[in-house]
Amino acid sequence: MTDEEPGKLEALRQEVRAWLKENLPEGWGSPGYVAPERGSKEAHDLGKAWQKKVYDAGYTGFGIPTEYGGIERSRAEVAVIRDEMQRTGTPPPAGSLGPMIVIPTLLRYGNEEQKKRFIPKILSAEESWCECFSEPDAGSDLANIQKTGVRDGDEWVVNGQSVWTSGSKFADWGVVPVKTDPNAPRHRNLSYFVFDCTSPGFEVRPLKQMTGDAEFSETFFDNVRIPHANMIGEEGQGWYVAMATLEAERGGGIQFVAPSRRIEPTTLGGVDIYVELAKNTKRRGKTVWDDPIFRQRIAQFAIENEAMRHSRERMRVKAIKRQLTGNEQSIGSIFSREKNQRQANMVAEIMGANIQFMRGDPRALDDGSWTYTFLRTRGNTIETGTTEVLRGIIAERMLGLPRSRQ
Amino acid sequence: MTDEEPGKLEALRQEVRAWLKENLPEGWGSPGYVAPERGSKEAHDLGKAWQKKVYDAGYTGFGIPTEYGGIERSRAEVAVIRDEMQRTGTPPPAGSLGPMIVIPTLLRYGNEEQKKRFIPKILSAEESWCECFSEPDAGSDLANIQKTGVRDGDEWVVNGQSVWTSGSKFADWGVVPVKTDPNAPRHRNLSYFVFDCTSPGFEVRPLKQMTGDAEFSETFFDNVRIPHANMIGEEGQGWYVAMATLEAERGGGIQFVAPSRRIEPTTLGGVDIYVELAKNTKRRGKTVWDDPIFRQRIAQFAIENEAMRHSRERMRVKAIKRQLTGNEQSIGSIFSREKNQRQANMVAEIMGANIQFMRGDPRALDDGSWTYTFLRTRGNTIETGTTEVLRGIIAERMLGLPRSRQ
Amino acid sequence: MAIEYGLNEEQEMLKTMARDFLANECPMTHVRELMEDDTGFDPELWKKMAEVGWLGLVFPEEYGGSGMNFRDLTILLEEMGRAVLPGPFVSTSLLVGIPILAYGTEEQKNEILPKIASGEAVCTLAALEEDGDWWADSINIRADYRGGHYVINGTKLFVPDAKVADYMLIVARTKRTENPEEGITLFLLDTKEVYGTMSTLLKTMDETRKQYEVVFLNVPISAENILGELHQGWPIMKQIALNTTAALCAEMVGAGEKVLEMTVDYLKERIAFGVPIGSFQALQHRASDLVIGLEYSRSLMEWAAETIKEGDPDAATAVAMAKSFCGDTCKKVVAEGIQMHGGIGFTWDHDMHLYFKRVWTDDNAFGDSNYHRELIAKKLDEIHQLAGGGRWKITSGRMIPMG
Amino acid sequence: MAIEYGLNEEQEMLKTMARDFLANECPMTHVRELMEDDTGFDPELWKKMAEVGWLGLVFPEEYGGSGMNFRDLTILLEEMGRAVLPGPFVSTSLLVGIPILAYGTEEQKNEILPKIASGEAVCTLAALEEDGDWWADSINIRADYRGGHYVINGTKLFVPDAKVADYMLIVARTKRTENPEEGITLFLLDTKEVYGTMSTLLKTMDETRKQYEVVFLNVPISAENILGELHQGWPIMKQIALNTTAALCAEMVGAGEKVLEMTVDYLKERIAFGVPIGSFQALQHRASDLVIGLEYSRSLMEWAAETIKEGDPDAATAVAMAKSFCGDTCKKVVAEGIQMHGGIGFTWDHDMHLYFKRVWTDDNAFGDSNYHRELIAKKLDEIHQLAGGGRWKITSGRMIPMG
Repeated sequence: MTDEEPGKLEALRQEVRAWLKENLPEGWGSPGYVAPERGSKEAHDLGKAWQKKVYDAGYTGFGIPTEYGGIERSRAEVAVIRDEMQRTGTPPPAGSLGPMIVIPTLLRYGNEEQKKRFIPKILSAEESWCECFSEPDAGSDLANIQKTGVRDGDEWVVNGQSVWTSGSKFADWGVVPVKTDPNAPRHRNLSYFVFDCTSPGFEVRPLKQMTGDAEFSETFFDNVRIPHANMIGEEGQGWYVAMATLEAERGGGIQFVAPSRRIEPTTLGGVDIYVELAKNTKRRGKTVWDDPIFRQRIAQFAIENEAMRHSRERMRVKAIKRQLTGNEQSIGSIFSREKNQRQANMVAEIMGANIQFMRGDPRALDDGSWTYTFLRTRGNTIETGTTEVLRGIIAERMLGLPRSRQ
Repeated sequence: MTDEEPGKLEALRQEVRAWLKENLPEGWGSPGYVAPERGSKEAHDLGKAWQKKVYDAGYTGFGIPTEYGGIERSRAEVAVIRDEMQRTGTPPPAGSLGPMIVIPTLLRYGNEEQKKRFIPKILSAEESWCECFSEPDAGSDLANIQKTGVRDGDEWVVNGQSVWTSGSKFADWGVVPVKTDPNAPRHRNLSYFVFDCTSPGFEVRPLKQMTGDAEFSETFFDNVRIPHANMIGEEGQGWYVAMATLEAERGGGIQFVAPSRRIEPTTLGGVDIYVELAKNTKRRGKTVWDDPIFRQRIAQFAIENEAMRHSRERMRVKAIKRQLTGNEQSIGSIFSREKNQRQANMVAEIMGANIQFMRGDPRALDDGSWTYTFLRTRGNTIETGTTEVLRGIIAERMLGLPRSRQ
Repeated sequence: MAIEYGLNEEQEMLKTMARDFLANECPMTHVRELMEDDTGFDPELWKKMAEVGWLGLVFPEEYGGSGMNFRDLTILLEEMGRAVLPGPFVSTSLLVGIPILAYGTEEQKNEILPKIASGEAVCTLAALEEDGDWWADSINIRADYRGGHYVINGTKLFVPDAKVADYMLIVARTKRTENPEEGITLFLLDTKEVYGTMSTLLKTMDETRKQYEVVFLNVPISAENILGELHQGWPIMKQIALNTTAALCAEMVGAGEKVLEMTVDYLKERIAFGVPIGSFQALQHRASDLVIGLEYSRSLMEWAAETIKEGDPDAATAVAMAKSFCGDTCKKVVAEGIQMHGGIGFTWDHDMHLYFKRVWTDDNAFGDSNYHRELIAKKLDEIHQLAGGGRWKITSGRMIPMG
Repeated sequence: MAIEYGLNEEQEMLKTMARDFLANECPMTHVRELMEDDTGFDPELWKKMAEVGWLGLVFPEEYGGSGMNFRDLTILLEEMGRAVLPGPFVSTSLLVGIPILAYGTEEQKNEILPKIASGEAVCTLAALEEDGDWWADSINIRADYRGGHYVINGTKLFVPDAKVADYMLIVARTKRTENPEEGITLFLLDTKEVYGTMSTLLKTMDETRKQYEVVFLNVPISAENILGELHQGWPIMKQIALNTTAALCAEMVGAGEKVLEMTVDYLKERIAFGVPIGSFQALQHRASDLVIGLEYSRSLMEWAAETIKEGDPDAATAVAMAKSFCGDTCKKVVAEGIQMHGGIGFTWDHDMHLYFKRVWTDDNAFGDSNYHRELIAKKLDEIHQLAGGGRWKITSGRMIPMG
């Protein structure tokens, strides 16, 4: 964080705060406010509209070249904006996949035309995206993809199936790796495409999770025709492009975290909500916070959150020095996702009987979002590559241990 | 436990108690008493003499046929005797290997002559034993043993080396699996012998552990001649005999644990010494027991100890019903040995700075035996087959999972 | 009497029969149908359970029961855990039936137990209130004596199976003194005979177990309907908790063992990177850890069940130990079950999440693992005090045994 | 000023130089020789450390120092951890040198700092007493004012390197009030000038770090030798603890990383069942867990070092977080290091146990992982109170942000 004129930053802070007051959905954050159901079209539209507002106000799109619609801000400004947004709480963006994984992939492997066509509309939330990666028989083994693509003139005819497609229900565009050369060896037989979700033959069936929501889908490609111009990277290079997508996904938005110099006294290393929850929950006459076992568990998460913050910064500096291989993201990915689960377990133990209340029950705290998180985090250590696969990456690619069974 | 006349048992209890008073080494258990150094000849001789006394008094040798020197007692009697011994604390026996692993092996694979020759002198502690199993290049992989045995008339000429030989410094006899047919396939190429430790060519070099003691040795076989009559089981059957030895060792004396009906109020599930330690240790003005985190850690061990007690009983009943495969011992072996380590870690954290004191420092609690245990338990999860090997046994032999790399 | 480890022949038969019965009468497809139902109750299935003698399993024959014991009952519970059985079995048997058998008047027993055994009467317990907290101080719903009978007012929460209950055991406060455990009374309400109760289904995580809010508005109840003594309900409540906790341990162990079996099967079938994933050593070792955890869970659970069967003074300790260990272990088992199944284990259509939710709900009921571990810590303290400072003393740099 | 993540060029050089220096001047064979020695002190090696500028690393040049900063110092500590370096470096630099620089009079600084930098003066701190407990209440050794000077009487324990110390900083009680943190004074004793101290080597686990009992019998010391103010020693002591704790974190991380490297090398070399054991997936995953733990240990440790370097108000929090996490992690790393080495890692002749003992000793010093985690819990509480109950409130079933 550079030493900028503090007055300027404070003005920005006031500006953002006023803007938020003006622009947040009516009643947002107040006890009476009822958010649209998670995963519903209403929630999607709200998120989309919100994301567009934020972009139009110049409060997102940082770190992207301006010729693709990016917005220039100093790191200090970004930190102020992010902090104000977090402090207030904002609607979840619709389709975070576009900014999180499609943009980095396009920036690395897309041609100029593709970048100009797609990135600006991702930033402005005019188009949202889905990711058709996992297949029923190729969960964590991306090289084993069975979807086939056959060239027909200027188009590819794609057939096959995906599971765990995220964001697909309302997506406008998708990314998909396809086997285009069945005779080529592993890692050389795939090509990577972006495709229009309104293409004939593309079908989406919601896939319900243990949370009761259908956040993911199964998707079917039945002779879907994709123009050759939509191939990202070279023919046969699809595995590498897909890995770039996964790396971006596993990195979980490292690029969006602005550094802050001090521990935020207001967020207590990110555990303030747990402290509050523990202090507001009584068990046999005492608050849960009075139980040193929970107090220390919460403290442990404060420690781990700070550790993650500083590790991300270390990685950022290493990236600038070009000392990263890309495999390091596995570290943060494993740790943060397992931490999410452990945190959710702790919340469930703090809340006791009340963790049972699901969305829709008037007694559910925050309309059941704590319970939703408790259940949802079970998937965290599976999606975008299981933690088992990532541990293998660390062992083999970072430590150079001999390959285990493959 | 059968319902015996309580008066009879009480009389036995008094008898044992009086006997102990009479026969324990002078000053035993009193603050001024200095035990011989662990691993020294004095300690060995003391243990040997003690074991003989106990045997002569009829307080050990249970469950062994009387024709081999065993002593008959009801389970209730055994429980009373064991309880009184534990309550008072007795010198460690010298060479527990004989009763623990050699007798079960002989009972299963020895011929009548061998059983009559060796078992009585093990029970009476006249002869103590060592176990030459691990080799420098075959730690947990018993089938890979490199010691060779070549038949020469009525004798076998054995060459090779062992590490981690326990009990060897003062042992009279040893057990050793030897490769007697280099052309036979794995698991069919070994034979198993008992041998006289005074045989020419057998050499023992102490192997110092991280505790600073040399409880184990390296042993060398340089043309050691072993009579063919000392082969236990058939020629080529050595791997199976050795597995029986290991099973006995991993079972860790399951057969010696007598069941007790009630939780012993005096031993608090075996954690009474930790409660006492925590109550006697102050940290920043409060006892460690006042810290709920330690209190619950100790409680967890009480729970685990009771769990182990009941599991052993379950196994015993299953054994009677012939429902055991032998692989179940891996469960108790892993759990108890890892528990030992966790317990020792907890003790170290309870004692704080004082865990540093080693034997010989006047400030060392119990002459450093707590610190010794802390360091010694590091080996628990390695010796007699690493916990990794045992987890593989559970996975492959109990769960039937496909063999991993071998 | 010795603890009986493992099962005798009769118990083996009971177990086999129970597994077959549940596989036939309540397969997973039916569980999912009942999840969709607001009551989760299938009168047909209930009738069949009565016919095979489960509903009065531990009642003497004079009350229409099968005369079996508590350990036998936990064998059923294990199987019900394996089957994630919905419906009011725990409510009826553990929360109400056994307490009536133990504490009821001859009249109460004669009236209700045969109805339970025959499947005519479904029962439940209304104990927890707004804070969902399991201790006497939270019992605030009032039963006031007015005009010759008691009048109950207030709200109970987390009442299982309230909608289908014919009898409801209500834990109410009849007196407030210094000691919150005094002045609590249990009332046995015949729900068909009174007005003024209103049950609302709660939207809770484990949809195989329906829970309700029950509001009592001037509900009259006669002193004859008190179970046990006036003001002396809490000790009964504690015994109910003890029995039920032991039963829930059996249910958790049953669920955990089933999850392990499903997971091991999946590890053998599922191919990744060209081989069955069960050949990956990391997964093998983790599966082995679950075997270890379940062995000790079962050991403690069986011990706990035996102590209850025997009325052993160690029962409180045994049950607390079992609950703490089974809860920790089974929560780990279901989490690992999902993880090792990968994506499929996270879907609604796969059964893993039913076990996950059941186990977490069971762990929470009547105090979770942490609570029960703390009970053991308190017990250790107590014994240590009683023994006059324990049998060890640290003196002159030695820890030495006393007397 | 921003936190500097990673090393700049100068620091990279320092690190490389330090690793080479220690490999050449104090290889493991020499470490083992020094373990056998009662002082663990090698004057030759000490002299060479002075020559390369380590002993006055953070002192300004006017005191013969190298003018480098605290973060640079922790780089040395990391390397010393990798080398399990014996001798009085921590005692001299962290426990005494830096405090004199920060709190000493100009006279004290002029007298002692150049001697430390040149290797002439070895120093140590006598803080802990019989109970080995790290808090002000345990400081009971007396310094009484009699006849124009102070007279020290009592026993100190766990005093590192006492036998070779030329200066000893003594934490003594000069006044007893309600508040145990008041009335503590630090005295800087020139050991060559007085009689009446007697040092006895303790037999402790980590033989690379010699610790002593030191008995003071009517040891006279003048008021000029007070470091800081009379009765006001404890705040200085806390700062010493903070600095040293950060340094020990660096040492633990260095040791942990070295153990991981040794273990990975062994996993590649050791053949079992016909293949390198490093190809076993279970061991691979466990090795990966150590990588993860060490990444976050290093992140917190570097942050802690930066906050000390900068005099940042977050230093106390950063150091407590680092100590708690590094302690937990590095204890796990050394345990796994031994386990993955199998039998050989358990022998005296293998170096694993030296790291094991060093890490446990470091974790214990100035409060272990549990203690520091509790400090963070207290800090969370404090901040929550300060913020007037935090920035979230639970109202009407929602947790909502405040203002």
